Amino acid sequence: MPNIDISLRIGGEAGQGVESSGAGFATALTRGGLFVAAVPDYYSRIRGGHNFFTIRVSDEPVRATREAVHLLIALDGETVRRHVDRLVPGGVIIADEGLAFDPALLEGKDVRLFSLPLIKIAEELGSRVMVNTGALAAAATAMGFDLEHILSVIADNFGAKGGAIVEANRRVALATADALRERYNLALPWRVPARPAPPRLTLDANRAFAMGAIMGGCKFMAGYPMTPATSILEYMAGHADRWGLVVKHAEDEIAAVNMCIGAAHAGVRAMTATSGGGFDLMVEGISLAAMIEVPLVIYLAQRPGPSTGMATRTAQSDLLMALHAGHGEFPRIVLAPHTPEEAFVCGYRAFNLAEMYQCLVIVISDHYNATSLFTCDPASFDPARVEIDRGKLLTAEALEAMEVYHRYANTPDGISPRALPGSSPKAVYLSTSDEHLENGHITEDPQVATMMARKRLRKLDGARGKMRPPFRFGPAEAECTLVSWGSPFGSVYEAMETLNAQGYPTNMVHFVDVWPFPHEAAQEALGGAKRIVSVENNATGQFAFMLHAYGGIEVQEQILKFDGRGFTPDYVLAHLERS
Amino acid sequence: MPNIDISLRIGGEAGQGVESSGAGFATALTRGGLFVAAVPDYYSRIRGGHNFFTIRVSDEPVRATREAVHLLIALDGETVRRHVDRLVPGGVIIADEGLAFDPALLEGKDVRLFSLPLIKIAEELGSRVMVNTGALAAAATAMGFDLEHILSVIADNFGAKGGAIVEANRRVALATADALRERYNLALPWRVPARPAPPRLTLDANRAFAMGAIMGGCKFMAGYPMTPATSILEYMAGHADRWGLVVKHAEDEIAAVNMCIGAAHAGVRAMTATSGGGFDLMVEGISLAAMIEVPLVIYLAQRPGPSTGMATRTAQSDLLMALHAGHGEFPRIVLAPHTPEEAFVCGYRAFNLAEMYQCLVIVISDHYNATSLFTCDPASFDPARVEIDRGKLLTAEALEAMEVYHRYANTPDGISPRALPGSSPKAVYLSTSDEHLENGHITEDPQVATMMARKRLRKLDGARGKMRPPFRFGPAEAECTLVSWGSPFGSVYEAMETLNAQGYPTNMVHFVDVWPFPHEAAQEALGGAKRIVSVENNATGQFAFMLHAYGGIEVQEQILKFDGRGFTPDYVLAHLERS
Amino acid sequence: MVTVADFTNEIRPTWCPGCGDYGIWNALKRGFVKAGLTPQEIMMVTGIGCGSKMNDYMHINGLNTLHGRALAVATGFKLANPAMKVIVVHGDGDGYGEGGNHFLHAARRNIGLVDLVENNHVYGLTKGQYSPTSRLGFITKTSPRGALERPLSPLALAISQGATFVARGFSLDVNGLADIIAEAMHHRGYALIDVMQPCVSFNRQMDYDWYRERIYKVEDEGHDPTDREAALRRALEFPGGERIPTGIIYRTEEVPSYEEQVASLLAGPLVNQPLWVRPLEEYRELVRENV
Amino acid sequence: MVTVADFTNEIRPTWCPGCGDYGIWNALKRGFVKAGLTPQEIMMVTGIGCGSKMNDYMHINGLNTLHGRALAVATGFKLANPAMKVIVVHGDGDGYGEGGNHFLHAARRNIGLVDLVENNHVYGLTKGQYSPTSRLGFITKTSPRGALERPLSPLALAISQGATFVARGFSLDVNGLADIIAEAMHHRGYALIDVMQPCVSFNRQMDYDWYRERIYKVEDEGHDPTDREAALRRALEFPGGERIPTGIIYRTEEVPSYEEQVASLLAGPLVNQPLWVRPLEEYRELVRENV
Ligand SMILES: Cc1ncc(C[n+]2csc(CCOP(=O)(O)OP(=O)(O)O)c2C)c(N)n1
Ligand SMILES: Cc1ncc(C[n+]2csc(CCOP(=O)(O)OP(=O)(O)O)c2C)c(N)n1
Ligand code: SF4
Ligand code: SF4
Ligand SMILES: [Mg+2]
Ligand SMILES: [Mg+2]
Repeated sequence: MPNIDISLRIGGEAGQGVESSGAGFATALTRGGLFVAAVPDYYSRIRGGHNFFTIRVSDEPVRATREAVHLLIALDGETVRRHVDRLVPGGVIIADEGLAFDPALLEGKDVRLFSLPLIKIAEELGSRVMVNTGALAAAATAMGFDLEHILSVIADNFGAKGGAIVEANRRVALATADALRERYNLALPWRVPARPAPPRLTLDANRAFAMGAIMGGCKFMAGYPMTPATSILEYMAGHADRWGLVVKHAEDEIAAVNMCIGAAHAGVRAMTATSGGGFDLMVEGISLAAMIEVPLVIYLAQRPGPSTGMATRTAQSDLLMALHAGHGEFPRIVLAPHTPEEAFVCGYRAFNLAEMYQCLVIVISDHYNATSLFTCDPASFDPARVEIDRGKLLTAEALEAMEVYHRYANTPDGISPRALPGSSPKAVYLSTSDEHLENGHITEDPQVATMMARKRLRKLDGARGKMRPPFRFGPAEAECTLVSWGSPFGSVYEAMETLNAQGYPTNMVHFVDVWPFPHEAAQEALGGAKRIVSVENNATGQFAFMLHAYGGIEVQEQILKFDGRGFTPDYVLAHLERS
Repeated sequence: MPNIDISLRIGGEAGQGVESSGAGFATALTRGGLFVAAVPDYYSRIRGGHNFFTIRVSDEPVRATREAVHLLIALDGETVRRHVDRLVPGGVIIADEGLAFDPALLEGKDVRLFSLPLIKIAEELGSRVMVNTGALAAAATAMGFDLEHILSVIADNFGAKGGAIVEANRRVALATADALRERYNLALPWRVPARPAPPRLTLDANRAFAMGAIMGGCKFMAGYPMTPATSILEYMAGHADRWGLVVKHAEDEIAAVNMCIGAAHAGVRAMTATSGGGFDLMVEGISLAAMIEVPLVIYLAQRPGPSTGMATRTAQSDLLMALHAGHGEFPRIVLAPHTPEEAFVCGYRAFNLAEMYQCLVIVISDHYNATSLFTCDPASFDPARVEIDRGKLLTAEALEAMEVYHRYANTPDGISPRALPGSSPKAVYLSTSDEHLENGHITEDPQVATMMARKRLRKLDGARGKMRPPFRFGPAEAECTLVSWGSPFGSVYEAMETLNAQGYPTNMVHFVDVWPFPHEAAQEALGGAKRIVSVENNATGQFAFMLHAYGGIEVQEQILKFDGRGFTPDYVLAHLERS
Repeated sequence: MVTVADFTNEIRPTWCPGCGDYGIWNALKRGFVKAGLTPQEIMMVTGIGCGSKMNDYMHINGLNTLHGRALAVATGFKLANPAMKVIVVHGDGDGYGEGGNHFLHAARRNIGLVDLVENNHVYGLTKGQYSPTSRLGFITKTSPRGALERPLSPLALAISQGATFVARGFSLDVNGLADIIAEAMHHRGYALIDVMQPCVSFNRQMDYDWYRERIYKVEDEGHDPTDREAALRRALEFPGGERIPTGIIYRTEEVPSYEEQVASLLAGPLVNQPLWVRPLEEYRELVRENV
Repeated sequence: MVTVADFTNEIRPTWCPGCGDYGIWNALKRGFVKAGLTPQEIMMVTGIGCGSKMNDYMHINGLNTLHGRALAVATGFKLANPAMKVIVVHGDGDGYGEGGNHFLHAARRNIGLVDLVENNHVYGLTKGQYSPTSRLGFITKTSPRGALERPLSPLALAISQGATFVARGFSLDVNGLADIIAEAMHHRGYALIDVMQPCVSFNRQMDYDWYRERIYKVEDEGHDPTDREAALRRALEFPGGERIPTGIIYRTEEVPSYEEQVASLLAGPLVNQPLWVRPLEEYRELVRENV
């Protein structure tokens, strides 16, 4: 059990800087030697609405946020109204002294209000926009957390040129902290003192994936902005010059995926990132990539559909689509990272698999993964850990040693050695979306067509061998086995821990490599389970269906959530019947 | 057993008119009171290659062609080379006397060559292009079939204005027939005399579907040419003015599907037709249609993939794609017609189901269906048989009677009454691809989102009730049960008949309504089967997978064919092990 | 008499304070009133983006569709129900980027609808990436070294492809824009209105002053909107040059709209025609054709 | 010395006898020879259609892609390997219909590739439907009452959007076309070559004589291809008028190509750069950024 386990929430309208303040505070806490899990909740709009950001902080690693909140920073009255009931007994609200809200909301509740001249201080010592700095400083002070870390984050955000702004923020922070100490007795039970610790990262899975992709030698990205995948395109664009990437914001997603196909065909590691609607538009390209056997990586960040759905919310509702997108029959690989660490691994592993099997690799993620921040150990992201395998990419010598070169040679494993166009007079060949001969030229011969279809599909056998078994946690023998994939991991894991602590023996089987479905490993992990409960962020239980259809495993109960919001351990616990 | 069962094949290069001659002959035979099954086989190119057209003719209805051929019309030497081994003992080749081919091909074979001055006669009495008329006339004469029917088809093709051309064709036909009678003894055992009969149709499933769509009140089609769906767009365009249709050849498939969505939203029955690659591009539109709940019909004519694949060949490889296309979770209906008669029914039934459930209906067909001709009874296509059900489309009175109108009202069956935009001041509403309130306006409320997802998915329950059970044929008790869907029907049916005739009790379960999967009916039809063998035109056994995954039915063996060519009864029989 | 209030609903826009979309919002309502149209008579089709939320904030028939596809949906709607006035409202990313192909073909098709593009030269809703109309060198998160592509020239494109009504508005000139909208709503065929719309959050370079310094009205310079060559010259002034022409740049009512030429629509809107346009007996023709 | 034989393979084209694609086939080979390029140095990206089978019939690096998407694939290829000369060859349906958006944006992007469009004003491979460049009134199976949309004007579109090399060829003038191709292959940036290509099977109205009567060479009339206004006027002559200008209509070598401006390509083609462009230790920066 951790010594510290405190949850903090900051809420306000879109445009009030809820997310950036929250992210800044999460980073500051990490710098202060603590561990955070931080989950934003925001509207698909530029202004208005009600956004909030929840930070859970602990002295041990945490992988999910909780429903109950200890400290609430209310940038508007709506925040009080919406979240007051989430406060633990003795919970604290920090707000500007002028904040208008219905006082009845607090009546009869064991809640304290720290009312401060946030706006006044910000305006007097800095500027109005620094009100959030003051609020964070107040929260930090209330928890006994060192202000320096918050100020260091602000300083980093403004960089070298922002000296005056940084100074003003400092004045606002210190003055607000003083005001708080002056007005209120801070004998709160929730102390989060900063502690010395090695440097740690504050990271979301999108960024971790992109980092892994760069270290994995990805050299080309084409994309089109779409929440929640946009941050990958922006990260890659921002890192292009220093890391030798070409990053193209294309005219549409169709162009994006086809540009990637062109670049991959030329011989560089190429990827795109999108969400459901953009992915739909890429489907024809997927089928092309399959036919000409280029390695292609697509990062699919799910959000609730159908159609535009809820653009800034989370879901896991596109799994079966990812499995079946594209006409015709061909192999693909689907990986579902559940943590920033795993997303980083996917970043390079996806390219290895794509090049080894000359096929599409879909990394299926979601809005929760894309935007939630976790404190991570830098060692997990060390470039020295990155392994590269380019599969059957021919060296110049190997190509020269061949009598003739056939790009689509029929081989026992279905993988044809790949020579790059332009690399040699011998490697002048055609690749076509039509069915083709081993030399690449068009054919409609029935025997060749059958042979080629088999050749392509055979690659799946090899790929299946590379799929890792599901991760298993908890006691070997258990009353209940929780099954999950992708982002609900942290919540399910913690629910499992709680259940065991409560004396209900529970274990957990979590899938990251989902296709080709590792059916033997799934059978081994789940074959003997007494009661299987699946947890998914969708309405139809898509992974439970896969377990049934591809693994012969029947799930007894399903905990499904499809309101656009991610899981918490509390939600899992509340919905699990304890027989 | 039929008294007549004769197969005829005409072969030549692309550009030699193989297909139009074959189709004309098939129509002529039908007009002569016979029944045909006629299957073309041609390349995706304008010139060259080897095309052929097989016509099976009988005095009883036939639903498949056979491998063995009695008469071969060789428009080029390649035809002799490729098909001579398909000839039955005593089989006949009709060719121009100048045709160059290796005489060794005929050596030691029980084959007769009718060598005729086809080109000479055509050039002398008409023009070079009429050589096919001569060849058909020769074939007809050899089989004792009345030339008038062939000439009537030619006359119809040229219409009123083609008098001189028709006359020239007549001269060529008669002279060629005379030459044949003069040179050869025509005591062939295969006589196909014309007989009086009520008028019958010569029809492919594309045309039958389009006919059904027009009779079903389809008023709008937008599409983009793509084999093998193009003939639907062309048929609808050609029939637009007389039948009150608006038909738009759009700039691309994305435009096409979205135009249909716009038209359907306005309140007319709208559809598009495409093949795999075009369908891929429509996927985002599918998801939009689901969210705003417009009735939409897509005719998906499959061909082998991935990608361009083999554009003029057949396959059944897009079933699982059709089931899962589009991000997010929403209901859809998938129907797989197996005959022109059923395609006609799909033509109007698809629109009924689409409007009843305000959802997408995919009619999944294929190149075999799209291009094969069968003799059909006109009664099956009688407009009086057509039933129309527009579902919960509000009348003006019903709308007036409502206090307020909410387009997306939450109802027990998930279907919200539909008022058309512009029809009343009361029916001024928003439809949005974003998640929405019952009144249509945007929301991100978690409770509403959950409610709306449930509402939409609930429609599937009602739709499932409308799915017809599979068709069952053959004895109730059998050693073997053949399972199929879509176009292989005729071949499987005939294989079953043969097996029974050979003393191996076999029955057949054939699915047309494939989604929502009618699992109870499937269980009932297949639950007690001793040995289930599935027959599909794909490499991975997609329908067998559906039986397993959705029906709990395990197929013991699969007969899979994925060389781009359709089935024949012979193929099924050759690949079925008779234990 | 129809008034602006008829187009008003209770939903408050979520645009940033100062966003140019507010001006367009007002101009649309006033333009409809000037055109004498009721909410029931209009269908407003939008895409996805900040400005595409327009129909959520109005009392009007609305179809909020896909990013880039509004023109296609609107075309289908118009062909099914040409009795209604159809207006498409969407952003520059939507209309000229993702939806470029539909724009190009709608223009030459002369389909009867108004295509209003809220051209803020940036992607607003996805928080500030460069768009097809962004100026060379515009620095955003997807163009950290500045945009490298020449900005798309929508008016020149439309005129060169045969569009029959091509105009530019400015969101701050609400009445001027309303006038253009009122004219466009009664135009015969496709009408493009490219609207200069400041985005105060993600395109700070092109702020109100930036626009004010450059914008002028072509009518003030004696421009003749029926002169296609002159129109093309005006169209090519921006992007590229330092002056931004606004007003009706090109217009002809001589060209029939697409829907006018469709035979089946002579009998009225499809949606008003019976499912069977002929007596049952005649449908047997369809069967007989196959004998 | 490279010769036409170097580009020849043993596959016989499946085009109709008399098809204009034969002339383009020959012009391509001759053009490459004139440009001094070997098969190894060129990547020919095609779409889907009759003319898109071009690279099946040549000894050359080929990518036969999707209907409408050749430009996008080619752009990705070029950015990954700018050392190679990239030429896109596709039909008018492919390039201007399905692929219209990529055309539009490639033109303003000035991406360094040649875009040769076999413009037969019809869909050949799918057997004769009208295309975006078909003339008004053209009767086909999808336009039984004649095409209702004004034909797309590719040259005007390209010039109006900032293209830097815009030309028109005629498939019968093999040498003239070869010259244009040779020039285009060394152009800095995007080069459009719209080729008048008779389709003898599905566009019988626009037969060889029809073209011969209308086609002229702009160089014969003293046209200055560096004059953009004059170029735009020439471009607008067809479709629309009765004269078809051919030759290089517009050209400038002053504008940098897209790929020239991409920082990461200064170190050479991506495909020749190591997977890691810096020592391992430096990659730790990426990790430290997140502390
Ligand atoms: C197919 C698809 N791709 C991407 C997106 C994400 N997206 C939403 S709005 C938008 C850009 C908006 O820019 P613009 O059209 O200029 O409108 P603005 O927000 O500037 O008004 C994008 C890329 C989407 N919804 N759908
Ligand atoms: C996405 C998609 N839509 C449609 C098709 C079918 N198709 C193949 S070629 C073609 C048109 C060819 O016309 P064009 O591009 O002008 O080339 P041409 O045959 O005239 O040379 C079409 C529509 C396809 N292959 N893919
Ligand atoms: S981001 Fe720009 S376009 Fe969007 S609402 Fe704000 S100011 Fe308007
Ligand atoms: S159909 Fe037309 S474009 Fe195609 S090969 Fe024949 S002549 Fe050429
Ligand atoms: Mg914009
Ligand atoms: Mg063409």
